[in-house]
Amino acid sequence: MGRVRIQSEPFDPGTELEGFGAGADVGAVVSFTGIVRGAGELARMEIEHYPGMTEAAVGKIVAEAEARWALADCLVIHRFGPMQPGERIMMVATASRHRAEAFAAADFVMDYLKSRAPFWKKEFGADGEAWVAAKDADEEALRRW
Amino acid sequence: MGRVRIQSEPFDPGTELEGFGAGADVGAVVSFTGIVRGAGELARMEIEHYPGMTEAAVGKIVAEAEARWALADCLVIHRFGPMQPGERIMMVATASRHRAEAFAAADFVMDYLKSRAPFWKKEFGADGEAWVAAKDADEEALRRW
Amino acid sequence: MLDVMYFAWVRERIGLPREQVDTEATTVADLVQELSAREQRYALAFADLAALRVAVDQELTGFDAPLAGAREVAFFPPMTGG
Amino acid sequence: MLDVMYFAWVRERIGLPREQVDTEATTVADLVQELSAREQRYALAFADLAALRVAVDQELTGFDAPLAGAREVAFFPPMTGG
Repeated sequence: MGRVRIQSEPFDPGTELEGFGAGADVGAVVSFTGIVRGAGELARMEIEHYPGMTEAAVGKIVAEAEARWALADCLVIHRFGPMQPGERIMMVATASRHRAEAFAAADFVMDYLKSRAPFWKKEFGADGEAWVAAKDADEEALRRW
Repeated sequence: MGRVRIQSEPFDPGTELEGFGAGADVGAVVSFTGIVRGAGELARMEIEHYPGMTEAAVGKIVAEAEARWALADCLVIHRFGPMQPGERIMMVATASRHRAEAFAAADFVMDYLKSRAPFWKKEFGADGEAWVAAKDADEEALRRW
Repeated sequence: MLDVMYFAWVRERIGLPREQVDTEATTVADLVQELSAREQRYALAFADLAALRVAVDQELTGFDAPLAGAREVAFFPPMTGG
Repeated sequence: MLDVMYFAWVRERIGLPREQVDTEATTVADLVQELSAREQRYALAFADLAALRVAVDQELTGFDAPLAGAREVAFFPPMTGG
């Protein structure tokens, strides 16, 4: 059921949400979109990933969400490559009969994408370049589930 | 900052999300869309509201969300009048620097819309018509905040 | 003169969405009693106050709320938005 | 023959994204030791294992994981997706 797209191309959340969950008796659609911050400071961000493992790891996260909550649909799009501040990095969308399920599943997928999907962000600014460090809080967030 | 639209006309979440939060240094956009369920059983739903109070009550909920979380934008669209199963009832969108804030604010606004905004749903089915009863759980959900 | 409004099944039971009421009631509870004494459709609509909510001048409040200076009172069941 | 891959700053420190390694190492830890003994750039990249993550055949695992039958081992810092 769930769908995963790992791509370098930009995407449009509006287009992706068109008809999302339609057909199933869906009462709730939640979407999250992650955007590159740092306008004015950041020249660009580059996201590296592990082709093959990325698709498998994200697919597993989506399958786990579908096992935990009754979802009519679940979509993850995650980009890699260079991006400017203001550009969309990724999105998660979930469709369910009820609000609580759609919210929880989207939140769960995001928590796992943060520290269990093989992506690495590098920032390029006026002061040079630096890999974004993982936060302890991101690892701790997984204990919620 | 926050925007509220109470209308009978359908709306398109994709269009509403276009450029949502752009300009501010936003890292996270969350949207929730509520849809009429009951395809096959429900002929239609009708939503009654209290013009004037509705706008004020929803505006207060949005203002409260903006006081609690650092939001770059917050939008609520809620329809009234007759609707078919599959049609969108309402949407909430929040934009923030960080994911947790955008999620929490959208969840908060939804909880308050459920039992503090003067809307009443009536369902028309094969067996006749009935007002949708408020759930105790909806009232209890407010204690989370 | 008070603008009194009814919504959802309260409106259906009483049979009208709003009316002007000439009243000396000092609280919402007094107004409810006055209306209930009028006709059975009011008495039926107000039979179980726990199933009702009230707004005075578009602000949710309790049945003990004073009516001094109020222009608009609305009765309705618990809300079902979202 | 093992396909060994490096990502993010591990790749930058070692200076290449992947290589074929002819090894008899039986665990990831053995492989790390073997590579670290080769050249300083490896020793530097593997200096602090707590700052590294490892995947064997595209599955996250620990440094004590066996390499029997493995075709691909990848080293990288904690992930920063989302």
